[in-house]
Amino acid sequence: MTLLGSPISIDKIRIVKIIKEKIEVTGIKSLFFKDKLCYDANPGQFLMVWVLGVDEVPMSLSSIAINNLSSITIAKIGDATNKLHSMTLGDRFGIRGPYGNGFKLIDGKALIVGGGIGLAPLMPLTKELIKKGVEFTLIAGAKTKATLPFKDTINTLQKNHEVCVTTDDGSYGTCGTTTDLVEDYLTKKRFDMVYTCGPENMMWKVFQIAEKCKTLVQASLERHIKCGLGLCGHCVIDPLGLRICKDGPVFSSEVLREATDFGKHSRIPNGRKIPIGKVKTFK
Amino acid sequence: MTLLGSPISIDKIRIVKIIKEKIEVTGIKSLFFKDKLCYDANPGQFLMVWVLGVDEVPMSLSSIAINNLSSITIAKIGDATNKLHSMTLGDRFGIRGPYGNGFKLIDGKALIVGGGIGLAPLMPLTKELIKKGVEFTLIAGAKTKATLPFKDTINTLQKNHEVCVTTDDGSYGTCGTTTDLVEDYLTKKRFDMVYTCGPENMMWKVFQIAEKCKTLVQASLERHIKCGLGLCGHCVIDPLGLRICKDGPVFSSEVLREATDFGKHSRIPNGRKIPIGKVKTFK
Amino acid sequence: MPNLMVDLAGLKLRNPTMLAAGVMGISSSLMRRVAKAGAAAVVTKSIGVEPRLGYSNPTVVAVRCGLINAMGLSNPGIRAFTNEIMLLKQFKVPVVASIFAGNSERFSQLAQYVEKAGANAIELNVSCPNVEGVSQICQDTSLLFKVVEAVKSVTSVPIITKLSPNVTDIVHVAKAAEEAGSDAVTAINTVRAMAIEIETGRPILANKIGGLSGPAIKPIAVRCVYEISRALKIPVIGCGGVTCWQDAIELLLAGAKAVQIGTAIKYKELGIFNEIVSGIKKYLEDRGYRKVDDIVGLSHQY
Amino acid sequence: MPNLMVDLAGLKLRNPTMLAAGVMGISSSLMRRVAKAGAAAVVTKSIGVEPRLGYSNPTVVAVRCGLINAMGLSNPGIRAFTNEIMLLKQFKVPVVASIFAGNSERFSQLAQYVEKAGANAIELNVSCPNVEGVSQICQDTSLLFKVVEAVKSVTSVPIITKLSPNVTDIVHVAKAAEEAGSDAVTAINTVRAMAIEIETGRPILANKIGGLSGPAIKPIAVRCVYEISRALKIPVIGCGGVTCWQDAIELLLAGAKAVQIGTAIKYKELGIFNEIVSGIKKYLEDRGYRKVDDIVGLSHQY
Ligand SMILES: Cc1cc2nc3c(=O)[nH]c(=O)nc-3n(C[C@H](O)[C@H](O)[C@H](O)COP(=O)(O)OP(=O)(O)OC[C@H]3O[C@@H](n4cnc5c(N)ncnc54)[C@H](O)[C@@H]3O)c2cc1C
Ligand SMILES: Cc1cc2nc3c(=O)[nH]c(=O)nc-3n(C[C@H](O)[C@H](O)[C@H](O)COP(=O)(O)OP(=O)(O)OC[C@H]3O[C@@H](n4cnc5c(N)ncnc54)[C@H](O)[C@@H]3O)c2cc1C
Ligand SMILES: Cc1cc2nc3c(=O)[nH]c(=O)nc-3n(C[C@H](O)[C@H](O)[C@H](O)COP(=O)(O)O)c2cc1C
Ligand SMILES: Cc1cc2nc3c(=O)[nH]c(=O)nc-3n(C[C@H](O)[C@H](O)[C@H](O)COP(=O)(O)O)c2cc1C
Ligand code: FES
Ligand code: FES
Repeated sequence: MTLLGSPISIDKIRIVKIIKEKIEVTGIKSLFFKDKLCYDANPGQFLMVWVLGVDEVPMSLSSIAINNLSSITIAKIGDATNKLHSMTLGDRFGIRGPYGNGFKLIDGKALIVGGGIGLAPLMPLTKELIKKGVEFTLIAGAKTKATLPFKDTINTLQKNHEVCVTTDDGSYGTCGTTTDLVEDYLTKKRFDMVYTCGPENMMWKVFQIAEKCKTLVQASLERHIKCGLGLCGHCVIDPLGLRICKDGPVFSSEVLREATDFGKHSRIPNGRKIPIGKVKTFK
Repeated sequence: MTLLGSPISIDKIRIVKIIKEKIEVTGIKSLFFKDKLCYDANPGQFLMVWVLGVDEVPMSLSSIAINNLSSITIAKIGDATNKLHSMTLGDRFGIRGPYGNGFKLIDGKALIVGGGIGLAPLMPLTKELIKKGVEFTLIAGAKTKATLPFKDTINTLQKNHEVCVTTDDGSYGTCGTTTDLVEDYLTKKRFDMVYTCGPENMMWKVFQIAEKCKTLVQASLERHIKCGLGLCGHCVIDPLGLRICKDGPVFSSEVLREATDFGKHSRIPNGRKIPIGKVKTFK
Repeated sequence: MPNLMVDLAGLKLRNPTMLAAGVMGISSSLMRRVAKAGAAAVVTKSIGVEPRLGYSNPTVVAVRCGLINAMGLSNPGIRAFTNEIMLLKQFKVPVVASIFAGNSERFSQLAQYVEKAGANAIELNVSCPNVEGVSQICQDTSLLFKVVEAVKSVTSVPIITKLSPNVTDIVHVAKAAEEAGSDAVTAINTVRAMAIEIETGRPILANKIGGLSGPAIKPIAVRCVYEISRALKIPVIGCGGVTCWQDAIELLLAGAKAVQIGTAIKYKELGIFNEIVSGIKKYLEDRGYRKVDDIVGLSHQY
Repeated sequence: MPNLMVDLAGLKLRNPTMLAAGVMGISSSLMRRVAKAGAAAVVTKSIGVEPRLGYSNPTVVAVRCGLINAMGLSNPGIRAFTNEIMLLKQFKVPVVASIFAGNSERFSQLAQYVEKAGANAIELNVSCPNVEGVSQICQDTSLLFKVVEAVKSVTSVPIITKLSPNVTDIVHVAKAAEEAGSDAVTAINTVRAMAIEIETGRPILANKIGGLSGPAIKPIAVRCVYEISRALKIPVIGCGGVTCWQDAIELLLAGAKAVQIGTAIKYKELGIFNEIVSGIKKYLEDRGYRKVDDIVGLSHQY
């Protein structure tokens, strides 16, 4: 432990330049930049992204050190994400992190379930699993074809892995929801781990199915992040007092079972707890 | 470089206990203590010794890590040194350091010239020279037999080394001053380095003789030390702007030649420069 | 075995460590976790009458020797927060409710609310360095006097006034709090500070100026605790940069009866509480002290 | 090649770095060495009318993020010190004489002395945090006004007022200095602080309380410079915890026209000056700025 954050600690804001950009679909864009501290990041970790003069918001790493570039992939939701979408090559933003625990790699066979922008942290996860030789099936869902990001990567993965795409309206892949498919897979095949990220109600359903099928889950949750340092407490999940930014964002089944807030309650920026349906989310 | 002094930096005050004491002669006493940071000290380095509630004063290490104990040897002069003399086994004082540059070890043959309490930093020097296999002659002087410290060590050294003791009154060793002997030795034999510590006028004379005989000198000087960190500037030697506590206390001939203050001027605690004869010294 | 218990003007603590205000204090679950980790009491996030969004992000920036924060007193408002206090009481966690307001009426209103909800003590945040109306209170001793007096007259739990180092004479302010009836004081809140990002030239915090906490301010906290505890009769709670047990001992020796810990959680996570409690215990034990009070203010004799 | 020259209210500097008061400033030889190492000007140790012994040792204690010192304004008195200033002038080192006193008469007397000796500017130390009579001046704006006005009326070199962060409202104090005719201000002097040795329970400094300097106080200095430079027309010299060129840039962006460096010399020796000057130069160069002034106060626009 370094007691005093040295100038190169992950907590120091680094200003990075956009070196590459990619519009995934309308409203979802990836920005690539170079940052040494991201080289050692784990899939599932996030950055605090300082959108100069606007806000500082959490964003998962959607790729890690590919040809020295890492990326975030942004769904256009409000002030900060709009501003990020308006930015282009050479423009700058600040980052600190990577923060949080990230996904724990397992041996065996994995089921990966992502919904919409929730696919972002799962993309580098697939890369790591491949590196480790872990077999996996990917279920990627979105409302429509027009909102499914990472189509290129998904297509590439399809060559060597089982990949199912679903859209609510059937405009791409099969018609239905990811959870329908999850139920199918988990009842028919044996998986050692389900990795999931997406809208919280989706993840909650995935978790229920997995529990029924006695399969472990790692889910990446989301709450309002202020400090990102584990101090302010705004990102807490009751009743265990777990902080998304420090104890998470990825939680495993043992924890999810006790986390009664999961799928139910969230806190708005002033710290008040409200039913999750009432929280304006980005998904 | 550690930018921020960590809690184990040499600048942090450590409270040490007196584990052994030794009265060298009336008015000169050695106190032994255990301190890890002293293990790597160089002969000639000094500690800032915090005499609780009294003062903080510089003291050379008179032995370094012998059976894990190091020591300072104190001439009784004023408040702080009186208090140190009154202390006994189990009593505590604070130390920080070791500070300063210490003596640089040479190859070849050395002449060591110490006067009175000035022998203190030279004792661990003899040990290092022996370890390194450097031949040396020791000239140890004092006013009278009753004021010559380190007699035991000097006697032991005598077995394998040329050792000359002089006293002003002839009560021990030969009668005369160290400088008489230095002149003798340097004109008759070839030495590669003269190491000296003692009253400044003695060191100044030694330096003059050595210059005449084209022999290099390392002299350990003394000025009023306040911060010991190289910041306050109180310990300066003009006109080079050398700080005893940081650039010294040991200076070599190249520097001494330019240091017109040497042997001539010193600063009193308020920073005023006065002729050296007028400074009340501890010797 | 030394006794680690401390009596803070009637607030009984099983050891001298507390969670500092505004750190993790937004939910009962987190505060309960902190208590389980060893803290004898928790101070809540500062709560106001109405819900408050606070400043936008960045609200915190890490600097070389600590953190600067300008949360802007974001809080869900007293009505929503009452529930968290009641939950804490269920779990038997001693809770100090931190409250803030712009005037004595609202302070009194808040105090009554949190006392009813079960708060064991109340800390008056009159020292937030970066919110208009709140930072001013501790700069105006007559206003401060009024606030403390008003709260005191409507409550029966111990009242703790949290002091700011951003004043010319903190002893003067502390005395006003004492005279007005405060049962204890906490020293110190954060020190006004700022960080600018040099690539862009921009102040990092959305509010530009914030409050410095962490190791950087410990020597300032030691000085404040020393000065105040020599001048006051009521107990002082030390706060500011405590990052290891040695820091906690230093504040106790300076005159604090207990210490609060905030920023250090960033460096050492919740293990910090046990680390400090064990450290204090061993320190007392090794030197034959029987209780924490034996070392409180020991430095005053010199 | 950017131009590093800075004009500080008539004091011309070849680059924006200066040696801070009280560090090495006791002898012309050391100050000359500092100038050779790259500092554009040196500020002397604060000098009073009479010789002064200062406090006994320990006068300095290292803490985790800096130093606390209580030298007690030890100095040889103006008569003895005049010689050092004259020597510096011989070596053509721009010298800012720092002076202190308890009242405006003695300040004026000292100012005339040092101007006659050749000082290029005068810094009024009205902010030493631990000497009775001196620390009070910057806490009493009407006294401060009198001092600055008096000095101004008897001298023709630029007058710089050195400000203390140990006040409730530093901008208020800075404005008083400006209105009284100060040509520039330096912000900040050290922050009142203390360290206690825990084995013995003793305050370490002989004077118990001292002033905190070094990395710990840089965020406080940035805040003060930012606040003052936005409110004043006269130039601000930034000081406090500058330990690398990035710190210097941060202070310039905050609104300082130049920076003073003290404690960092302990960490990096005199090489710090060149390191900072080169860093500033490269920063300007890389971004196409032509002169230091181009970035002074750039953060104000946000
Ligand atoms: C760990 C984590 C990882 C995330 N990864 C991604 C990602 O890879 N891609 C992506 O597009 N989005 C991601 N998000 C969500 C993203 O942070 C929000 O979409 C973004 O903050 C919206 O900011 P805004 O200013 O555009 O919206 P606003 O107009 O400010 O708010 C719109 C909604 O966005 C959410 N939001 C706003 N601020 C925050 C905040 N500080 N923390 C959390 N949610 C906030 C809230 O639900 C809010 O109601 C992640 C969130 C978390 C917690
Ligand atoms: C690098 C260095 C190494 C030294 N090593 C030894 C040693 O090994 N043994 C030893 O007995 N003495 C040593 N001294 C001298 C010793 O520091 C003084 O004798 C001691 O400080 C006297 O303190 P006092 O309170 O007893 O005397 P005081 O009554 O305070 O003063 C008496 C005289 O002691 C000297 N003195 C006092 N304070 C200081 C100070 N802070 N720095 C330097 N000199 C001071 C002055 O000449 C003063 O006039 C060393 C000095 C220096 C600079
Ligand atoms: C993120 C953060 C939020 C804080 N919020 C509050 C608050 O709401 N009320 C308050 O009185 N103090 C608040 N503080 C100040 C702390 O309670 C404490 O006084 C200060 O941080 C110094 O202690 P530390 O160095 O241990 O953190 C906050 C500090 C931090 C770091
Ligand atoms: C040992 C020491 C002595 C100081 N003496 C003085 C002084 O005599 N007059 C003065 O105005 N400031 C004095 N200061 C304060 C510095 O000039 C400066 O304002 C402060 O140390 C902050 O800068 P830094 O962090 O770069 O050291 C002294 C500082 C130190 C560390
Ligand atoms: S966002 Fe502050 S604790 Fe997680
Ligand atoms: S004693 Fe302060 S510089 Fe040497």
